[in-house]
Amino acid sequence: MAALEIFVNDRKVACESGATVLQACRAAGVNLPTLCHFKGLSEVGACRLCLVELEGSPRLAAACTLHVAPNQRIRTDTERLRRYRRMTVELLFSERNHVCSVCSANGDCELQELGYAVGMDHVRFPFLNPICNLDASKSEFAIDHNRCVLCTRCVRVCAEVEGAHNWDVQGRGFLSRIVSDLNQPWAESTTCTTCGKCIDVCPVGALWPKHKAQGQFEKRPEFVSELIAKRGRGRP
Amino acid sequence: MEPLNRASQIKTLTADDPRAARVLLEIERYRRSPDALIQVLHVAQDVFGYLSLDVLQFVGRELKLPPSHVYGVATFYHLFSLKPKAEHRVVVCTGTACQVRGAEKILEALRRGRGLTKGSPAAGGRLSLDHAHCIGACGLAPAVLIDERMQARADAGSIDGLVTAVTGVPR
Amino acid sequence: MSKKRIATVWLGGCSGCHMSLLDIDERILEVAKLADIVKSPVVDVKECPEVDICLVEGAVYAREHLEELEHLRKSSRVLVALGDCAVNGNVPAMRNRVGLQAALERAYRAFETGDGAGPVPSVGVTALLERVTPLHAHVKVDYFLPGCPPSADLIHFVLVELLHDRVPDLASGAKLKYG
Amino acid sequence: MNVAEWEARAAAARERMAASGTRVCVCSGASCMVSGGDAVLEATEKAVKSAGLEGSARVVKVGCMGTCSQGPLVRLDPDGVVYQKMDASKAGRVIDKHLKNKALLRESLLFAGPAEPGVERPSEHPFYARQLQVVLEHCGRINPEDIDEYLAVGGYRALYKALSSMSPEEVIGEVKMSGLRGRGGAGFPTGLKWETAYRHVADHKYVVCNGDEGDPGAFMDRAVMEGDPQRILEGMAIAAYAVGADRGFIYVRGEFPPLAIRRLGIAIEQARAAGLLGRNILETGFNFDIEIRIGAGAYVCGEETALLISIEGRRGVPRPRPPFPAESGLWGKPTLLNNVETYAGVAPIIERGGEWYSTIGTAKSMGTKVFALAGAINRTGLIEVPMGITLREIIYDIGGGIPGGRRFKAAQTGGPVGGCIPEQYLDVRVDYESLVGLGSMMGSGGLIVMDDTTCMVNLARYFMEFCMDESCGKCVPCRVGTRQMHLLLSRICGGEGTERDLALLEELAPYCREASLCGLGQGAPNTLMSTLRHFRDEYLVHIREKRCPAGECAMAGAPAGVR
Repeated sequence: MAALEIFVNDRKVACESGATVLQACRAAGVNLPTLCHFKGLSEVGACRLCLVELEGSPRLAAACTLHVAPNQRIRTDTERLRRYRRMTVELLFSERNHVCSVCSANGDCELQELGYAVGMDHVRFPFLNPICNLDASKSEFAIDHNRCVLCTRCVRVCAEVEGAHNWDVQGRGFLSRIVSDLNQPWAESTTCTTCGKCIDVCPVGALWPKHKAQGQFEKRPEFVSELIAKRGRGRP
Repeated sequence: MEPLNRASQIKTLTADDPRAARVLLEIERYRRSPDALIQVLHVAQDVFGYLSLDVLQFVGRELKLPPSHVYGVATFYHLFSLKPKAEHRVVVCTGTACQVRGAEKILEALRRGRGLTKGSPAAGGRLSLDHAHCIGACGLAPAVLIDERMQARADAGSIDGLVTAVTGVPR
Repeated sequence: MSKKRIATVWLGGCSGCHMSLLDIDERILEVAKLADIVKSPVVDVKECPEVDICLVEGAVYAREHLEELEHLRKSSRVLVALGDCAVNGNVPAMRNRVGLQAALERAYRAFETGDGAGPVPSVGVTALLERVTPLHAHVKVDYFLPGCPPSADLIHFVLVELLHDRVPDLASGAKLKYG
Repeated sequence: MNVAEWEARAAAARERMAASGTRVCVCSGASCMVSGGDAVLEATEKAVKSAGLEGSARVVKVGCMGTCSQGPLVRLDPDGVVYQKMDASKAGRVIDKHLKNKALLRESLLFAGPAEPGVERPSEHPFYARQLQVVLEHCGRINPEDIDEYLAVGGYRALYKALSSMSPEEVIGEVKMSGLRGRGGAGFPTGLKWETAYRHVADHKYVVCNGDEGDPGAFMDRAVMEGDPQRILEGMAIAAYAVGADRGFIYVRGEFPPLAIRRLGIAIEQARAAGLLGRNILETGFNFDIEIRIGAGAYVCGEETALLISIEGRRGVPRPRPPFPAESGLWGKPTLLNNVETYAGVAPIIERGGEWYSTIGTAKSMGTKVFALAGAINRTGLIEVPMGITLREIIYDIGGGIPGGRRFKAAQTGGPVGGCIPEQYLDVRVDYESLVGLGSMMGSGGLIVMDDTTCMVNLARYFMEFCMDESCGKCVPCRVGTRQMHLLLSRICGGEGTERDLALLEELAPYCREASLCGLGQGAPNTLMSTLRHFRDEYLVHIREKRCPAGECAMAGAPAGVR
């Protein structure tokens, strides 16, 4: 593919046409926070953490879904972007019931890492404390909606890589929830193959292996990315 | 958040149920294309009255769509109802034109008068109260639909009596 | 310079943060040179006098916490939320999603063991608030130390910085730890 | 049907219309129908028969005539006299008195009221005189369920002109010269959009009409679909010829009264039967067919990518742009997507030329705009005015001012993602740029007038609740942002708001507007920001004095826990 150049924080960066700005930035060592992005899965641009400023456009754009174009000028680290990234993480913490001290993913959680990265020492918004279920019917795994951040990685890996499409999003807006089949217990699923890929890609403690306690998580997200690459079907 | 559905609740529908046959006809009309899911669900809701789990499973299997995909679509759009509708339905329009003409007070009057909460049927499931974002009669604001009959320029005082008159369901 | 005055208070918490405070071990001597702890669970004083630094552990889940917090805010120059309960409600706030009545019902009436349902106590117990909230929902909090408990090193670092009138740099994230 | 047959049929229809003597037009828009219009239709037909006037009078069902608050309406053409608030018995008296005895039924004349006499010549009354009807020129005058009446008034001439004597580039050139901009709300230049769709080569291309009209208080598109559906089909066919598409969809809102969907269905059937839709249109070799897709209740599906995904049978969740639909839309193919009103303006532009259209309106916002006037206003209804008219003229001259002697407070345009315009800007010229400049937007045309009984804080809470309910839930700033802003606004309305809540609101609003993925999230804080800008003192009174100046907010207390 043809190579082209874009400017990231006034630094020239070479990249391939067709690549996303996120890929170009990562290749050039520029750090951009992400959550719904997962190497190899389709991009949805949902969490808005990888927003960048694009010279010549008043709107912010998500780097994961913005494709590179010749002499694009991108800013990835302005005061406004830092403020908005912190607000996005605060809103995520305020949306459901994230109690790190009693969570099995404590210490293995991308949401915690994002909190540290944006310097979030507290959440300014009132906690919404919605009622969420926990489905532990499956013998190997459990899903706890109190910890879900609706990044839909599980939906995408199950549909695009495993091909089972056990998970999908039901409802709308704040009431959206991840469901198995017709909102049935996971154990009764007619589509799940118990492959565990959704466990590996879940960035937080929503999908976790039952037999693992806090600190014993061995999630292998990179394994899924390699599998996708090996199969050649996924996007790089 | 409602409790999980159990497989035991779901009955398998076949084409010898005339309603299912009508839905199958619609599916054939769209040459079984999975993109016709929403149009098929419209017909299914008209024919069955609401989208039960049996109907969702049936439509999903006929269109070769994963059940979670069908459930996701059916619960995204608020015209699709997964619960049986009450015998009588009152819909208070809370569109902007009706809102500035006192729709909220009408909704409040009905809620207090009949102990109804939005969307859930009361009075033994015979009457449900719901609010719509706009029912398209802005010139007659505030408008209320009582069993598909439009009541123009309703007011909080008389609405309760009117509902009793039209639906026959007392306070 | 004159010795500063420190108060440590424990509202709706489990005292884990105070134990972590005591875990600074011998470094307490260095702190003692710079300040006196004038009010703390280990110091028997009811009213909280004027202090420079007030470390508050625990969430706000009872009416008395609210009253004491308002009083602490007025009487302390710098107010620090110590630990996850004070910073975001943590475990005490887990009852918010079902509400106070359901929590009491589950605790006193619907438990499986024991000889059956007992009455929900109401005499001589503190009046509980419907929602459990972190400190900053009610008063202005100057510094936040998340963690359950925050590490002794972090507490020591913040104390020493504040005692030398320096602003502890927490927001850089290097020192933050939740849970 | 070939060209000769089409022209002959049109000519025959013209004679029939002219020879029918007096046309008794009964308004059959949805709001008139549901408040008794169908009974009036029957009664008028019976009255004409019993008076033995079939020879010299013909009763015709027509679309919306505009003054919805005075419905059900009957107009007698060619004299143009309009009778209001009709019912079965009054209709009989009108036929008897007006047709038989050639005298006016004064007490039922349009706008007749206790204080003012009825209007004898409505066309001279400000409500109609200040209007300039291009999109609505046939609406309310021809029978929407009879294609021949549309042919009689020159229907499909523009399509024939385009197919027979213009190249696709020339058609696009004409639309570009007209300066027509998207009537859906954002005002993107239509010609430019057509050109983009035209440039992208593909084996299939689609033309889609956005009839979702999710804004509460907006009924313009519905009135056109019910009153003149053929005009939309013709506009779509011309667009399809210009960009090279062979298949079209009309996406109609599910919650509408079923009349619009039924009328569109009849129109499509009749157009196909007449060879004006389907294969080899007018034997020019051009193929184009249209199918209806019924929405199922999601405001977000008014956003173009969500609408297309909804047509593909999936959850209407917007996707990032670019790529824009004109490059990659339905099933990845180039798709031209325009609003009902935009397509309805295409035929006159092709027939009379873009140059003529560009002379209407202002330098940057050309042409006319259809507004749905509602709320605290005397004459609610459907109007079409040239761009550049002032808000004062719309509200006072056309709309007849505020009822009940109350004072004007603000006009709300652009629906839930629009904004409020206070009294000091009543003389603003209504066009795209100036409305955006005031923190509102043109929007699809809903214009809600509010008097001093409306609390602006509660209005902001009401619109935030709407956006919260209609958010698709995909992106964090909108899904959680609208929820938090609604919670904060509810506390303020409930008398529990603090200055800190106001500060949080003022941080969340720009964040939600700039970080959200689609127009819903980007527009959700608009009403909040415009009411903060123009009515900030009301917020402070709610917070500091725990009082609602307009007396609308019950200061009992905000909702305790949030479910």
